[in-house]
Amino acid sequence: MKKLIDAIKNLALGLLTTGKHLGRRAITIQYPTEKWQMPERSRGIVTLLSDKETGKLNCTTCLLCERSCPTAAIKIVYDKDEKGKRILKDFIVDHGLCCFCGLCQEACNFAAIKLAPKYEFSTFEKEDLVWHIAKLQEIGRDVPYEKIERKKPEARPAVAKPAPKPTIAANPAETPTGKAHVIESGKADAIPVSEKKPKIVDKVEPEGEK
Amino acid sequence: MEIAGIFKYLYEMLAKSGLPQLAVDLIALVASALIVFTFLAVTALFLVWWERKVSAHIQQRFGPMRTGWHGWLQTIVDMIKLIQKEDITPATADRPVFFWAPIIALTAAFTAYVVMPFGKGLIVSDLNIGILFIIAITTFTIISLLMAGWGSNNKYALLGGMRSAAQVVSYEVPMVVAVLSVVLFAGSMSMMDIVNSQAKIYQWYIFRLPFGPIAFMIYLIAGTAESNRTPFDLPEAEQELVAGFNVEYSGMKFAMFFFAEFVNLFTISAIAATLFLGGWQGPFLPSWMWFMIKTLFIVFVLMWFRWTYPRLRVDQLMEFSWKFLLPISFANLIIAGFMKYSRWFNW
Amino acid sequence: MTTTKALHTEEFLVNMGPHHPSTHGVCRFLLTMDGEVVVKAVPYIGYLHRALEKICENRTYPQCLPILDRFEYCTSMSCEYAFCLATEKLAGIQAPERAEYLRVIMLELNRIASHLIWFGTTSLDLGAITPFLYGFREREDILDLFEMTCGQRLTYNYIRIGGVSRDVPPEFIPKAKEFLDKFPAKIEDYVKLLNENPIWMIRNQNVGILPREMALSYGVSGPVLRASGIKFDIRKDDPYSIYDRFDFNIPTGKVGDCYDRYLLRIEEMRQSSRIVRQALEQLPSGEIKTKVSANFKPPKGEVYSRIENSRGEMGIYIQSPGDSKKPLRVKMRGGSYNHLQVMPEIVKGGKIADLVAVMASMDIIMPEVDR
Amino acid sequence: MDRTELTKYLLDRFSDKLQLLDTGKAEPVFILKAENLLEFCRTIKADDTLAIDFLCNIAAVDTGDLFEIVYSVASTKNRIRFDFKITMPYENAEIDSIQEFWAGANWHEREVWELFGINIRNHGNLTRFLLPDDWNQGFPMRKNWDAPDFVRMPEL
Repeated sequence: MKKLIDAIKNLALGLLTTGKHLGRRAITIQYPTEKWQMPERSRGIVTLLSDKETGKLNCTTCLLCERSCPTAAIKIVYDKDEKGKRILKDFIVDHGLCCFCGLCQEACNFAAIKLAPKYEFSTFEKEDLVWHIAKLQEIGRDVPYEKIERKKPEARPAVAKPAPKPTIAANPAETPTGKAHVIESGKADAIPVSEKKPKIVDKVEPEGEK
Repeated sequence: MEIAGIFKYLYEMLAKSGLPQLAVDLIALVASALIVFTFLAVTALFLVWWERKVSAHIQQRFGPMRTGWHGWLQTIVDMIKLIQKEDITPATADRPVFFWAPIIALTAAFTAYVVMPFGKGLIVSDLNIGILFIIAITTFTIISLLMAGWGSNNKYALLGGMRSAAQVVSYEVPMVVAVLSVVLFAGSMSMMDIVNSQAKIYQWYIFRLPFGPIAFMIYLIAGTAESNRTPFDLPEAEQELVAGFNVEYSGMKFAMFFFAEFVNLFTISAIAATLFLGGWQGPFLPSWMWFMIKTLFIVFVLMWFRWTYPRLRVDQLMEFSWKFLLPISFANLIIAGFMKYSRWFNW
Repeated sequence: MTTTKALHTEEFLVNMGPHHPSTHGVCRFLLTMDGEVVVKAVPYIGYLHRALEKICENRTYPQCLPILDRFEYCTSMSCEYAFCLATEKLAGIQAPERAEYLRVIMLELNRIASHLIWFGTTSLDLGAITPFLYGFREREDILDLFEMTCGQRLTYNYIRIGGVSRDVPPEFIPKAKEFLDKFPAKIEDYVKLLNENPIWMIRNQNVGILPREMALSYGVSGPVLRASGIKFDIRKDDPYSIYDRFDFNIPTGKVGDCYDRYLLRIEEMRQSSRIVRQALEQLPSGEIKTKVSANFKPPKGEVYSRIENSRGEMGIYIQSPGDSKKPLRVKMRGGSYNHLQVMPEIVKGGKIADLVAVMASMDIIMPEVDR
Repeated sequence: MDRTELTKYLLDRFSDKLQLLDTGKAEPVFILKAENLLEFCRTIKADDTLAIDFLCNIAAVDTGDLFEIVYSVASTKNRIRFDFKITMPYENAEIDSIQEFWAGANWHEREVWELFGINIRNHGNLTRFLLPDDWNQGFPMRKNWDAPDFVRMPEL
């Protein structure tokens, strides 16, 4: 008999808990009208960053990102000028192959490549996922990034003495490639990260890219 | 403002118009059937939408929002989609059985409303064997489930069909006994008499301790099992049998099954409201509005069950019905008998 | 005298899977059924075989990490960590203090997220749809924490050989604390909804009982092993990282049925949130990575390192030839591999509904079985 | 029972049959001859100071010139974990099945057979289960394996 009373009590308890949620506000957002404000570090599309003033690409074709990509999604086409210095001709990223791991972003010492917090780039054909230099640069135009203070390369002493640590970050994040340049320091106040409630971007019609 | 008056007036107008008595009756019956059919179609559509909204808000999400304000057009859009979908009949299916199954399901679901008292005078025909007629008709759904299971020649459908037949049969018995205890008290099986015997609020059968609430609970549990809803929704247990008996159905036939399921849900709660909560009895609102309020409240409780409880296994389900629900309903019937013929409880 | 001729019944084969709502991932069971009773269940796997081990063999060590993320995507933090732990043991690298704490925080949060997936899918498989939504609502908060630090919500690629890739942003700790304060109340909701629910108890008690000897001989590990009454947790019995600095206890079951496994995982969620709370308080400041060059060559040797992830023992065996920057062999061992092996023994004689309940309670997912 | 005690105990218990390898970076790794594998497993399982009751992993390795099968075992009662390996040449590589001690070895050995081609004696169920049923392109995990659609990483 006691088991029966227990059973009824717990069944009612279950009803109560679900009933309790009836009054609460829904927490889902209606996607096309409201968009989820992605945190500043979230890794979306691969983009090439360019200098704000001169509009020139930061990339110095050092091929480090191409080597560090686990799925060989990056292909850099370059030709050498007379002094043997590489001139960047084309920078191809196949977003079909890319696994958005961010290893290229970490391998780059010149803040030339960054995974922007954008995700709306689905296409109907696989070939459209292969992006070339023009598109990568155009999408990367409005992506904020940390400009690195680079001393003149020849003035650098032979031993790669770590550059003076900038005071902006309380705990500097060193890069894996031995140099102590701070690329993406822990400071993330470039874009205010969304508080608990998703910041609702106003009526945004999907960007017009192809 | 009583709608029954309008129908009575229309009927006199028709009778005076000089048509032979047979034609008059025929037109009246066909008209009332059409009215009940459209009323039920609209309520079924509303129930589908309402279930999706209730389940959404229980789970802290919005539910359909895009078709019209808060998605009220959603069910109509679904219906149109289902109607224009291709209606596939499996090659090795048993063609006539496969074809007639949804039609029987739908007709069984609708004919139960012949004796349903929607309001004071609002009843299609007040048979004196009202409740017995409803129970007899609702058992037709078993045949349609079996036909669907067998007709679609698919292992999963067969398993689903067998399970649902066993389940509906075994939950029919306690349901009938629970209804019997109410009929015993009301003294007659006609739905109007049952409702009239619950004139005052303390006369509602749910408040007639000790047999009332027990009979109500038994009826509600057997009702959920009857309409194949969680925690007894074995026949189309997605996780085990993919989709149970309606796995091979698509397009219009699937829409019929889906429609029949929600009309069944409305029938179960309408009977529960009529038998235990005093049908259309109520202080100042018009009678049909009371009927709707009580029925929709019970529909809400059934939906609440669905979005809270897990599912029972087949043998546990059978065991629960035969070994637990049936003995209690018999005991309840005996108590009701004593109460009926004792001096104190007979108010 | 009526002779009751034995009713001629015939067993029939039912294919459950590979596209079936309750096989987590893509797995097929060929069931020989006698009516509702399962006579024999033969699992067919290999639908998700991506040859991860062959891929790792021609990637450098840092490049292996995104591959390891896909080894078990519900707790990819623990796969990365297992690989980094093995490489660090191989090369004798020691991660700095702050990195160790960050790793433990991320691992335990990942364990809670994985248990929440399990909680959602178990209740979904047994018919209760609402707990699935509640479980995933909590998991979203954890995923926000992950996305804030490493940028992805499922395949994080956050832990590096010798530390972690990036430091937590300033608003990580307050948000994590806010989640930890809210979480116990949410677990109470789950407990109220399902724990004592008679239907839940009937469906789960004495179903799929795994005796101790069979559990051990089949190499079952993690919550499933502990539910059978064997108190064995790698974090305590073969301690790695800094788990010895936190106090948390290991729940064990008695009977080893689905209900014990259920209670055990709910308790583990509480213990993990305790660990995260302690780790957040003791989080030191300082370096987050020791420098490891991109084409780093570990010395010649082999190591099998194992950690306790939400599904049991996750072991990574690495053999490095010493002169090349690519591992000679990487063998990944996940918990579900052995759990799926023991499934047919437990499920024999039960109903098809029990097969679904046992599969859900063993928390089997297919990527770590097929690799 | 830390690493040195364990190594000393094992070496003097199986003095002739067991040698310690230096490549074990974390736990000790021993090398064993193929014929006394079953006997070795029987004793380490029965021995109560070792009480090895948990087979963690069986990994086959193709080191370019010979096969190695590495068994990682552990004990849940007392904190013991170590590996032992068996080397064998390429041609007709064969090993006994150790299912009778740990039933969990069934699928591990089956995988070794399917991906490396090492035959497992009296295994009982050597059928294909990871690769597609109509797979006829040899044993993929071998170093010398090559197939038309095997995409290699571009050498930079």
